[in-house]
Amino acid sequence: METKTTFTPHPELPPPANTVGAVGWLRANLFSSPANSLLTLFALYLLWLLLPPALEWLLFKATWSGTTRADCAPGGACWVFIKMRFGQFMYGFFPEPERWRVNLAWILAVLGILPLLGKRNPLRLPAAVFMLFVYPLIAFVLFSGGFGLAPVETSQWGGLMLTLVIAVVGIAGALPGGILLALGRRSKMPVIKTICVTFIEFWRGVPLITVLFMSSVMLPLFLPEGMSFDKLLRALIGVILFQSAYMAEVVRGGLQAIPKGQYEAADALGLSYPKAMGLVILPQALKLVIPGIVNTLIALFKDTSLVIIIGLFDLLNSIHAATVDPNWLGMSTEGYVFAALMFWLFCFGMSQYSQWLERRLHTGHKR
Amino acid sequence: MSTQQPGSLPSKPPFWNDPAVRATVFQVIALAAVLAVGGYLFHNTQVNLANRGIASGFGFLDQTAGFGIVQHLIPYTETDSYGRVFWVGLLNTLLVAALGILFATLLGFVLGVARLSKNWLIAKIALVYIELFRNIPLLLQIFFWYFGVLRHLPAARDSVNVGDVIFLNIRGLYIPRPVFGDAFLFVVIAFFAAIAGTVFLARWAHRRQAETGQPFHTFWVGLGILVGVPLLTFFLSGMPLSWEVPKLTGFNFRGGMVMIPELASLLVALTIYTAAFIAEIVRSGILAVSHGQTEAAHALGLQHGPTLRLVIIPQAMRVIIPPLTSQYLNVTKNSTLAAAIGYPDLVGLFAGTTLNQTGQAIETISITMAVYLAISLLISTLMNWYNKRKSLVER
Amino acid sequence: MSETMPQAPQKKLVISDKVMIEMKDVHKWYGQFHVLKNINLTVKQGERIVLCGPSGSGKSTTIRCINRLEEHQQGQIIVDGTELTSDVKNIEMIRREVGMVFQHFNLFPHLTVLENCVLAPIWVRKMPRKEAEELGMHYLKRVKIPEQAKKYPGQLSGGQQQRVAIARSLCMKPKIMLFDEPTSALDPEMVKEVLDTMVSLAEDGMTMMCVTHEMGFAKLVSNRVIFMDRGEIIEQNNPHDFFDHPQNERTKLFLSQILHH
Amino acid sequence: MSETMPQAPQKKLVISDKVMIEMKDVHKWYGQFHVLKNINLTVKQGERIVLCGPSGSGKSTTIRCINRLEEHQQGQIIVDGTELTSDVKNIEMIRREVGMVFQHFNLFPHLTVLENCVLAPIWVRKMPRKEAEELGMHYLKRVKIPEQAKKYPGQLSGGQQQRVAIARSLCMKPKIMLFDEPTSALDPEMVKEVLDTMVSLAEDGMTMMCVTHEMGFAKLVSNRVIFMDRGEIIEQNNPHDFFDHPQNERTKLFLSQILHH
Amino acid sequence: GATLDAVKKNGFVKCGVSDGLPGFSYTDDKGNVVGIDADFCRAVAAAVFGDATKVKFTPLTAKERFTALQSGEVDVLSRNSTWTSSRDTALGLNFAGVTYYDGQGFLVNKKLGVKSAKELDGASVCIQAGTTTELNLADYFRSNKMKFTPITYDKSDESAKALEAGRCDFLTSDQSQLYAQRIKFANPDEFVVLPEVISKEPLGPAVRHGDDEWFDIVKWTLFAQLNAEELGITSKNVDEMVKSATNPDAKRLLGTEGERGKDFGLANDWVVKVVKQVGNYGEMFERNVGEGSALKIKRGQNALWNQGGLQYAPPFR
Ligand SMILES: Nc1ncnc2c1ncn2[C@@H]1O[C@H](COP(=O)(O)OP(=O)(O)OP(=O)(O)O)[C@@H](O)[C@H]1O
Ligand SMILES: Nc1ncnc2c1ncn2[C@@H]1O[C@H](COP(=O)(O)OP(=O)(O)OP(=O)(O)O)[C@@H](O)[C@H]1O
Ligand SMILES: [Mg+2]
Ligand SMILES: [Mg+2]
Repeated sequence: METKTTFTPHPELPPPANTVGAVGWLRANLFSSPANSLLTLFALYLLWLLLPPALEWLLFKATWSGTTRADCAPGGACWVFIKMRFGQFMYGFFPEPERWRVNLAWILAVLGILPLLGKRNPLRLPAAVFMLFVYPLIAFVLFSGGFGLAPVETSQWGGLMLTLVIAVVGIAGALPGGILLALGRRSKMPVIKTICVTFIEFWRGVPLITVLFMSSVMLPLFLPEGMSFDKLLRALIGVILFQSAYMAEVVRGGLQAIPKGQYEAADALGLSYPKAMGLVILPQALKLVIPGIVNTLIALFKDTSLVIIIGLFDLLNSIHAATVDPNWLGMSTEGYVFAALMFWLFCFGMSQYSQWLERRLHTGHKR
Repeated sequence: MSTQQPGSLPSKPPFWNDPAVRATVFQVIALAAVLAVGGYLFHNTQVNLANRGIASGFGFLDQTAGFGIVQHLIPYTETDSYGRVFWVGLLNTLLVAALGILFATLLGFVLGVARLSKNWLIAKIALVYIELFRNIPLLLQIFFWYFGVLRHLPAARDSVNVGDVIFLNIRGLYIPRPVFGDAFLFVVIAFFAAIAGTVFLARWAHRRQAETGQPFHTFWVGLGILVGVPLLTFFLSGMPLSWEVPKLTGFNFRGGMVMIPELASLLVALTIYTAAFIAEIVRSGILAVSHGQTEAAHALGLQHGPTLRLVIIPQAMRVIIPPLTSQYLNVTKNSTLAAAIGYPDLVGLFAGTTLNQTGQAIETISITMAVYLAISLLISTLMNWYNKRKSLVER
Repeated sequence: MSETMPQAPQKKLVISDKVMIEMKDVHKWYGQFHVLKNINLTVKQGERIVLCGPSGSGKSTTIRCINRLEEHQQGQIIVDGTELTSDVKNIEMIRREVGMVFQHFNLFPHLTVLENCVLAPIWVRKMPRKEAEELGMHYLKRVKIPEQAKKYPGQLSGGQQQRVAIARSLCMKPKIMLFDEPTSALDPEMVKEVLDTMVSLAEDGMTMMCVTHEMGFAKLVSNRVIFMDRGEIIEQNNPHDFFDHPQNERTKLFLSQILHH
Repeated sequence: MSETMPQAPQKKLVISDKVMIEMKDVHKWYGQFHVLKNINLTVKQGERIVLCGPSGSGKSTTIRCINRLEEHQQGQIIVDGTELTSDVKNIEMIRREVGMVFQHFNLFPHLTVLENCVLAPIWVRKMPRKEAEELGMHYLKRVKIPEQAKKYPGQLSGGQQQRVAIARSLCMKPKIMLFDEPTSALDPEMVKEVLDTMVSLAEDGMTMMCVTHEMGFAKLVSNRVIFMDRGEIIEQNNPHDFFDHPQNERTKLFLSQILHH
Repeated sequence: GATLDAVKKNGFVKCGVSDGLPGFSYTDDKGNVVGIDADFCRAVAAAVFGDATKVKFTPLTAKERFTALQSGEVDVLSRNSTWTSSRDTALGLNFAGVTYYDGQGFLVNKKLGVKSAKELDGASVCIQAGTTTELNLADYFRSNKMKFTPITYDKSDESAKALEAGRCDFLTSDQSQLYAQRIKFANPDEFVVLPEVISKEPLGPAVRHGDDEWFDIVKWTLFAQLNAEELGITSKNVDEMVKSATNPDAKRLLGTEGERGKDFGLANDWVVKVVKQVGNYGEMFERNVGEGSALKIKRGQNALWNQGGLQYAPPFR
């Protein structure tokens, strides 16, 4: 006897009330066990200890308007200090009437970079050419003068502008060096390889401070008499040498990720070594390591603060110097909080970008 | 190889097209270029030094330094030599690096685990901590702690006083210093004996477990021995230990031990900053162990503790250790920021003050760089060795 | 290697009356999603149950509830007389009695094959190492790979790894074995060696619950096939009737897909 | 898509007397391992050779030696009258004449299909871009995927990718084409479209050397089948005699495995 | 010599100054470098180019200063540096004179109730790293059998702030600096400079070895300013003096008689340019550190020799 039953699924029931909704969420995420509940309470207590006074100082009791120290109420931050010194923190001693040049340079940079972020944008190529070859010249002229613009000494550069200049020039200079070093390190020629490995390991093994010391104190002794560079240029040389070693390791990671078949296919097509590298391997490898490059940039951006050691007035040093101004005594906390905020915005922004890129490359890159 | 009688070898190409020849030539040129640049710089340096009448050489290391140092782990007075200054600086650097590594590791592991906590609040707090502190330059953090926080501590006379033995003020944290009597030697001996005993006990417990399966609470018993035996000896030998309590005499606290604010802020900043990075390393290390491992261990009846200890941590550690080491290297290198707040580390004392007093830029900076390089190379050699050993196990 | 693979079913089933697993009105939700609906199931000692059903129907969830890798929210699950509650002692006790083999083996890659096997006996059963190793070797022989004892899992083929996983579970001398698609991650050549091992286990009278789509295996060794869909048990029957005279439309559809495949 | 696949062999072989590839007493070692032993082989213009043999027998190594992706240590390899030495000029010259298609396609993922095709003509043959693109489109039509020219390799199926790889090689107008298991990484459905392309190439009189286990292909287009084992050429013959009357024991064994498979 | 050629080729004097010491060299909030050390560099520029603005300042930390000069990064170092024998010899420098006679002193908080440096046993001291000050202090305390704890900073600003915050009990530095730092305090009156002067600190500009012509120019720029003060020539009356001076010393100095400028390879009226644009020594002093400035330092030892001070310039002839 064959009885045929048809299948009618049970209705979906809602879960027991205490496992979903706000209560369920609380139970699962905050109070899942006695130990967890204790931890939650402890964390809440900590927050209660920290947050209200911090917010009070930062926002509620802070003074926002005024022009002198006398305008500031006690018990809160005195943001007037930042407001009054803002120009110096951004541009250092860059002459005030010329500051539009700095702004223009940054605007151009943003305009130039935007098309590079999109995927397969028709403007990508021209934008890249512009950023690589034209922009540096324009920016250099805007910053230092010439072609009818009043000259501005590099010793007058400072603040955030100097920080950005060091970071951007540092990374731009380190990239070609890093690529060469990475290729050298993977070379089959023992001498080349040894030279590159020694170079890389040397710079990676010493602290940046000593490198800056060296470039500021020793470099002049290495050069023939009478030849001397600007202090900023010397710092940049130090930074570039140092970063190119780190960059080399990043690029090497990319080169290693390219499958052997790509090298072989390029060989089989008769491409010579430089062509195979330039047309086939590097474009792929560099694309893979963009997140790594951004991370290096973040590290460099933070490290620019070390130029304080050799007396350049970057963002941090400008603020540090302003905190000893007799007219604004006792503003160091405000100053450092502001500096922290600026650095944090840049670094966090870049790290989010690099993480986003990493995710995109992961999903978008089929192999 | 068997007696395969060789046919002819492939013909030799003309030498200018022979890649081997080309490679050799290229390498010779590269080497020559490197040597030439090096030689050129060396020559310039020689000429410059001669022209400017700067004395060179390492003779200055024997000269009297003549300046004081606020913190020295080995005895030092102004009449000691620059050579001694070097050692004082190196030890100060190693001190701050070692303490920084210790604290950053502890805090970093806690944060890394907290980041993965099932407790939403804890996980989010850890996340905010990590994203906040790793995106702010270390130097800024050092300044913040030194100039922004520790500068607001009370003056020496108004110290925060804990039971008249511990004092905190702008000059530092003063704690009592143990003064050991002669009989304290027995306590030390007893302590080492206790260590030996514990090791022995652990071996025995291990063997016993292997034989009978009975686990033994080695940890608690061992701890008991380690603490109890020296303590007992201490009382029996008539408590040969006294404390030198810091006391405010004249301008400063005298006696006791002090942690100067320069060290404290450097340490706090290094710890907080590095811990953020270590937390991320720990997190990714733990995440790298697949959830299946935990499930399998649970399914075998292993409880939470043994699962962590026997299954998860050994696997996570392999992922964690290499990047952790490079963080340790970073701590060592970052400790050079001490120079910015006047903590007397190697860079401050040697590449700073000594350089300035003697003018021996090349010598002092080279020595300093060589020291850091040596530390780095030492650690990375150890690391490679460790990795090799571990990867053997893999496959 | 396949001498043990019986050419014809030799179901020397010795099913006692002792109830090993009992699920009563079990419900489970993942968030809002009702994944197990009113599951009722009794497994006696010596039974070998095959669970089948379309993907996502809740088979894995069902057997994972039995050793509490997943928590159920309603109803009772009683294993070997002990009810599964959130009491850690109970969970521990039950997990000792229940072995589980996963689709992806989940061997511990940092331990050798033998170490994998002796880990739980030593730390959970507090067995002397010597004895545990003998036991481990015994079960490795049982799954026919004693010569691999000193190797690491990464050095073995998939089939060998899965057999190690079985041996590892057996070392705890479980009363019940759960298998969650033990062969689906394996290359075809290796499926057979694992199935052979399971068949030989079945012959020894082990109580087994197995999620699998290997219908040959189901016919050969199981005494009951359970079909699940959308979190419900739709049909259960002995394999003969189940495959030849399915009662439910849903089952028929499923079988037609599986068998033509 | 398969109109060009001739149902019956149409071997319009036009084999001239010109020797395109000559290998004389070639030996090669990987470290201590003697991978090619005394290989002697002459390929005339217009020949299509199929190389077969068990895994690890040195087939890939042999054809990789011909365009110097591997270096041989003893003996001579003469391609189109030029001896392969370590002379970089010679290597460059020979690589221009010899196209190679790999098992895993090895297309450049960062370039479009057309860019893949024109890369070498532009940079190696110094062809104007315009002309190169025309050539590229010509060969893409030849392999029947002109409409994919603007896509990236990652967007194509395996069979299409392999055909792009063939077109890319053809764009250098090679006198000889080498294929290293061109179909073994493909899903079965895609094998045919690649084989079709190769058949049509063969009909145009291209000199070809192909490592493959596709016996159908061997029978259909090759004029000689070479069997290798353990680094030696064991037997070579026309496909008819090779498959139907193998002379050597090892060949017989190999064929029995292959054909029953 | 090479340095002079390079200076002429560049078109400006590269001058190393302090990174922030009011009265000596200090970057004000508009970015101008002001102070007596900076003015001296302007005087050198006026001497060489006839234009006091042809100077490029490089702020240097104490650590960097000598290497900066040695390496040619600056042509003249005018950065409150003490003239010592070892600096003159082993460091390869030539001090060109003394712009400021100074001595090391102590600055303490009044609250400590200390009246004399002899009472400072056991105190902690804030001090700038790598200075002669650091060495003098050690010598002084050792010879008086006293102990101290040094807290060293790279920048004088930082050591001053540390004193203000109470990190140390006293600050030691050249007295001029003590005054300069004190005015930067929130409550300058809470701090006093102790009477002891424990060292001679002749501060002056330095050039590197190897170019005697350049050395001469720098040296005599200072002497010219001193001679001008001695002769009563000021920036205000210098034009008149050129026309009307009768004193032969003054005429020689101003180049209206003789060809003294040629000896230096400079224009004959170079001193006129210096005095006109920068002033004589006395003006320079008053403007930057003297009673007319915020520092309010008395001339004291820095008065001319014929007024009871130490400033004495060789004759211009
Ligand atoms: N942790 C989880 N959170 C939310 N949903 C889950 C979770 N695990 C499983 N599910 C869902 O529960 C349903 C049943 O899953 P289960 O793994 O039991 O199915 P299955 O019958 O074993 O299927 P398969 O044959 O694919 O393994 C699926 O729809 C699945 O998506
Ligand atoms: N780079 C290498 N170094 C050392 N041994 C190698 C290398 N490449 C190949 N071999 C070895 O040389 C032998 C021949 O390899 P080859 O790839 O030519 O074989 P094949 O006949 O193409 O085999 P398959 O059908 O598996 O591709 C194999 O034993 C292989 O392990
Ligand atoms: Mg499942
Ligand atoms: Mg092959």
